[in-house]
Amino acid sequence: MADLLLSYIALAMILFSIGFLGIISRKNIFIVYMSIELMLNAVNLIFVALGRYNESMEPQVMAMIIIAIAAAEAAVFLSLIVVLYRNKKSLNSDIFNVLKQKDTANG
Amino acid sequence: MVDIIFLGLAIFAIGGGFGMILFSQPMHSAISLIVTLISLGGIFALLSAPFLFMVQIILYAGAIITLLLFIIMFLNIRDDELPDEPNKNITIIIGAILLIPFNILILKAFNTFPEKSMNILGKDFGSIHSFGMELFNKWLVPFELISMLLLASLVGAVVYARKDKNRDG
Amino acid sequence: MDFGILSIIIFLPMFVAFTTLILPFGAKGTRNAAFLTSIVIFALVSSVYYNFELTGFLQFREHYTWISSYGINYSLGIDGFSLIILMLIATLIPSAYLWLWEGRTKGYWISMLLIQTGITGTLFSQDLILFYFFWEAMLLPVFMIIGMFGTGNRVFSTIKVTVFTIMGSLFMLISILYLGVSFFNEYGFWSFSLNDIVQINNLTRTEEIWLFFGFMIAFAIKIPLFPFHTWLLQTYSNSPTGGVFLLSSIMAKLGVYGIVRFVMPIFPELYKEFAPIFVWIGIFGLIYFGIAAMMQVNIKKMFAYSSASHLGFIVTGIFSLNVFGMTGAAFLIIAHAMATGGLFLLVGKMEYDLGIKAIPALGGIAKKAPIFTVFFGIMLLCIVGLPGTNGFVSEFLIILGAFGFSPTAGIVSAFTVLIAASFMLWMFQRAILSDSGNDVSKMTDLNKKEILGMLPLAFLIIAMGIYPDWFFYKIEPTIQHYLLDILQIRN
Amino acid sequence: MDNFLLAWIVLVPLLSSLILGTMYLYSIKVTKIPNIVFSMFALTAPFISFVLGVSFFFRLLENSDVIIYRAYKWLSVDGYDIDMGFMADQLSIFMVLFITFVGGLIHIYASGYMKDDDGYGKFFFYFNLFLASMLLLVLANSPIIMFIGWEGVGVCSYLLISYYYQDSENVKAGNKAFIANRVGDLGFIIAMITMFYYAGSNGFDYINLELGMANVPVEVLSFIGLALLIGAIGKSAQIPLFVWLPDAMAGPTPVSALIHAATMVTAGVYMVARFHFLYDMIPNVGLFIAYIGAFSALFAAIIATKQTDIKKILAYSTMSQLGYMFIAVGLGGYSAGIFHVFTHAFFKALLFMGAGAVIVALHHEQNIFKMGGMRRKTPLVYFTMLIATLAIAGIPPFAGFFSKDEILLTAFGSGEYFIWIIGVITAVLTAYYMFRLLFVVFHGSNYKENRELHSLSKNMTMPLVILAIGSILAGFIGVPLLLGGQNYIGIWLEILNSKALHVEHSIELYLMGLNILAAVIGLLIAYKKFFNYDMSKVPEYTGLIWNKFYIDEIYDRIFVDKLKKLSIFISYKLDINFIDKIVMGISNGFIRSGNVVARLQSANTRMYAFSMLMGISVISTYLIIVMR
Repeated sequence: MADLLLSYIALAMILFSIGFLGIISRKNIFIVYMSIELMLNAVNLIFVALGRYNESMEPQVMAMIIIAIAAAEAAVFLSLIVVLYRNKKSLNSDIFNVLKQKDTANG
Repeated sequence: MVDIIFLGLAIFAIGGGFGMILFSQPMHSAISLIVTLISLGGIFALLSAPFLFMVQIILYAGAIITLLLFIIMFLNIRDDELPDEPNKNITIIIGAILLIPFNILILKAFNTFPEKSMNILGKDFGSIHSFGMELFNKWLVPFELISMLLLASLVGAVVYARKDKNRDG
Repeated sequence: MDFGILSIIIFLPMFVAFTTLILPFGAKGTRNAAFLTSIVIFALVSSVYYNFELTGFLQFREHYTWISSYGINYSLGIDGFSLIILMLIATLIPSAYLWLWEGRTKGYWISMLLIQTGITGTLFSQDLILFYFFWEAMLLPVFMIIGMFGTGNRVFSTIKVTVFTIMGSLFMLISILYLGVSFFNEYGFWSFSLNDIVQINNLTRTEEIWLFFGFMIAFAIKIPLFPFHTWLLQTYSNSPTGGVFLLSSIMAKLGVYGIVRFVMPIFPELYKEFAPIFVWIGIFGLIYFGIAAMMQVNIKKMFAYSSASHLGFIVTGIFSLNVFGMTGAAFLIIAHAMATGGLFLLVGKMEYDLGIKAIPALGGIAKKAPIFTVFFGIMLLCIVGLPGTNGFVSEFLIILGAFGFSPTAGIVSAFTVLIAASFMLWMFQRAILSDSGNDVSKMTDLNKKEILGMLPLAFLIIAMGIYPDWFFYKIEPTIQHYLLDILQIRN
Repeated sequence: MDNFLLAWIVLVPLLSSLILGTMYLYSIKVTKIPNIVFSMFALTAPFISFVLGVSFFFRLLENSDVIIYRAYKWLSVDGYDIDMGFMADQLSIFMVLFITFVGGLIHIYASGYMKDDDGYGKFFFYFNLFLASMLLLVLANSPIIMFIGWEGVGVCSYLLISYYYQDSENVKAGNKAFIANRVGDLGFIIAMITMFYYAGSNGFDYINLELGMANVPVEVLSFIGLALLIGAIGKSAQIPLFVWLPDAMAGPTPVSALIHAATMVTAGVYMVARFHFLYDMIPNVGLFIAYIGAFSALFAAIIATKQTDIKKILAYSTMSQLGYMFIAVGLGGYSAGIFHVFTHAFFKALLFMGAGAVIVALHHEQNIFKMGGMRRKTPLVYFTMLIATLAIAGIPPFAGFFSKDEILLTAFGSGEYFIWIIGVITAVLTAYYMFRLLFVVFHGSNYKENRELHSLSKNMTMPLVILAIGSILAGFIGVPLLLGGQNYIGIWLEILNSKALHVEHSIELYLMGLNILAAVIGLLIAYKKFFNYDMSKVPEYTGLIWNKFYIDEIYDRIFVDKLKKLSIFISYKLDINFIDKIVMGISNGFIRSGNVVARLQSANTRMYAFSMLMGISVISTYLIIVMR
């Protein structure tokens, strides 16, 4: 089992799906963030499994780069959450909708 | 033996994931996520990626999620401040059903790969030495660019999180 | 001849416009420069006219590679049909400048110069992409001149005219690109040159019909044909004098020119096949707009309808598939440009002096401004198609052509003599002649410059009516060429 | 003498008019030019044209060949050449002679009539322009050149009717005249173009057309004939396009005399005569023309009996006389028709000028029941008017008798007895309304005593005398053989007459007697009712005839109102509310659909993700099914 590519892929897909479900179902912005991290990890898993399958080191490098980017992302994302929470006193992602078009009469 | 380890890790990973999206307290979710990430680290080790295993545990579980926990605790969110999520479970169920075709598609796609045991490996494969050679020979420039990115995000995070005296007033 | 005289004619106004824009010229300096430019261009065009040989083929060709990888070339040339429109432009523009002499700003003059570049460029282009480029470039200064110097709800008018024409142009652009790709598929290299495009054979009939109407929509909006005319009213009514002058007397005619230059050679079979539709659309427009003009209160809107009516008639002429109709259409282009242009200049002056556009609020102008009335009368009689003016010659020929196409069409189109007369004379009575007690004391008669500007138009209107043949002989070989070689009609 | 002088018959008045026009603009803009200068230029033009016409007349007398002068190639398209050509044959030279002669006299008269008018120069500018157009009309070599003159006279008529343009009623009358004429022109153009296609392949002048007509099917010929007839009807104010002529009296009286009595309105008759080769081939259409003429004659005469405006009476009488001419030309008696054109020009111009003199003398009073007793005050006008009235009524030996007699003889001789009866009835009515006019204006008691009369200048009275002499003598060029005379006009125009009439001399004599009787009956009725009429009791006129059978109102109701409504419907309803709505609706549709889509953009990230999920799901399902 552990030597089959498909089992790793299936695990990765399950994790990816869980991440996606988290994004669409949760309003709490922390959980949305964590779901994104989970999806990144699922992709990492696919990379590494394929690297093992093809006997190539490059996917591992790629996965490492993804992890590094995730770190950068974490810094920015978390600081944004702090700012938003400070201004709105809420963790609800639905209220962050300032981009919505206000005047719908006609252009 | 390896199969059992893999299965255990997989169950832990999936269980942590479900825990993450089901707990209403962010704190609990974060801890579940750590379980998932560590299990994934184990799976990386199974896949002959020892460096990634270390990075996963140290950087992800150790640094990123810890930072997350730190922020959660720092904000000190009370229960009544948590968003009201009445449709959470039903959305998860509908979403899961909608995701089935996608999963099937991907798995079908990978199923077309020729079957091949992943146990037989080159002697040097996966060692930290070969990883380093790969990284610093082929991927040096992206690697350096990532340092730029990290720096930029650092600066960005500081700028965002700084209290704006003029606006807060 | 590889002298590049056509390029000079195109780009001299643009050069002058940018020079005056950069240098610290005032409104007066810009105006003088513009006028001088128009005179120089008139001289150049006269030499072109003089050197034009009596054949039906393109002359004064210029060819430079522009974007070689896609076969887009800077390719110019004129034949008899473009020649007369060119001559018309060169004659009309100095006249118009004399009329706009006082009280216009620098931006106005620069816009006028840029429009001139766009117009002549459109007229000379022998490459589809180049044509499209100038066709759109022509629109920009019009946009500016209406938006900045217009009256009434000018911003809306500007946007309306721009959206209309650009929408039409988009259809044309798609058709042009499709043709280019088809050419590439057939011959293996890129070219948008008209001479190459006409050799495409690999289009199916359905494709051809789509492309044909792609072109026709662009031109029909510009002309405008029924039912694409609704932009016309507000635009004409709200445009400043210079803008409406150029729109009515030249740009609308370029729509007709485009049909003859591009649609006819590229789709000769469809041109013949759909000719009945367009003949009848033209005749319908003639009557429809004519009737609509009768009760129109706003004098500029009335002229807009009148103009649309005559353009319908021109379209009837070019689709009549015989020499009479096409020659008549070419002649009516000139006649109508002069008469309508003159009328819009005169009405522009009236609006400038009195600030009135409504016919019932006018009246008694004949007493106040007799010379004005004389010129107004001449232009009006040309529109009415009175024999002795060039309006008659062209209407007669188009009716002949329509009759040759189908006797019913000929007889119905003959109603033009009735329609134009009824609305024009009634307007003349109410707006100019009868003294209806309105205060028109601010109306001034024409000054020397305005008389000088109007004289060539009036003179040509009458001279071309009395001795039309002298103005005809340069164009007839071209039209024979169109009919015999391109449409392959032999009678 | 060279042929090119033919062109100068037209060119002289044209040049003169251009000079006058420029001088007029100069005089109102810069310095005033004295009237005498205008008169000099104005009067020389018809004189020169007349002299040239006479010279061509003598040339034709010596040698009856048609004289043709081609000035230049007017238009040449696709191998067809149309020349700016002039043609002098017996018919056109005859027309030229009396047009220039009567025109010249009316010029002289007008120089007196208009002397106090500000637009003196303008008037003569129009007048000479008219003369040039009229001469071009008759001298033209081809229908299309004729059409130039045809429209030229139309526009001059418009300009002259609306001469006092500040009153909108006058301009309306001018518009009406022009539009009615344009309806006729529509017919003319259609006819011309049909002719061009069917018979013009060898050339478009009359001679070639005549040759070309031979092979054209008779249906087409009838169509051409009818279309041409519409043109003739419009110009000559016959039923149903006559409505403009009475209104045209809004112009100055010399205009009415020259244009709406002597020359322009006879263009229709001239045209039918000019196309005699066509109408000879389609006798049915000719008969139709004759019927139109007969009904117009009767109709106008009936209306004229109850009118009170002196000029309107004359206008209806003109229409009536034109009806006679149409009878003649319709039945093939072209020389009789032209003969009546000729005599009519004299006495009708005289009548108008006499009426104009009375009007001027009474300070622009036009109602005959406000005149009265003019016999003693203006004896010269009285005598000349008397002669003209006798002439129009058909009392021998005045001019009208001979021409009218010949027309009625033609009608009788062609076997069209119905038309003949109408002609005789009209003759009675003509005598009646003309003598009514004469008795009321000149013999009635004074409307108001001690009115000071405006003096009449010599310029105005001298032409009256000349025309009176003409009205007496003009008939003698066409005295029938029966009375021992020689029908010179019939001989001169014999190329036109295709069919010979055979009426026995005894019957002819009876007919002549009957005509005289008709005139005398009319005279006597008028005498009984209106001689020494007491002006204090002005008759009240009402009813159908006084209101001219409500024709104007009916036309307004049927055509003008409907057209106005249609126009308003199109320009203010259909275009704005329908077509523009559709077009703008398309653009608004884009805006609206944009708004709908924008509403989906809730800025709710979860919604976006969910829609993405749905998209992924659908696409995946599709791919699974496809890739199976």
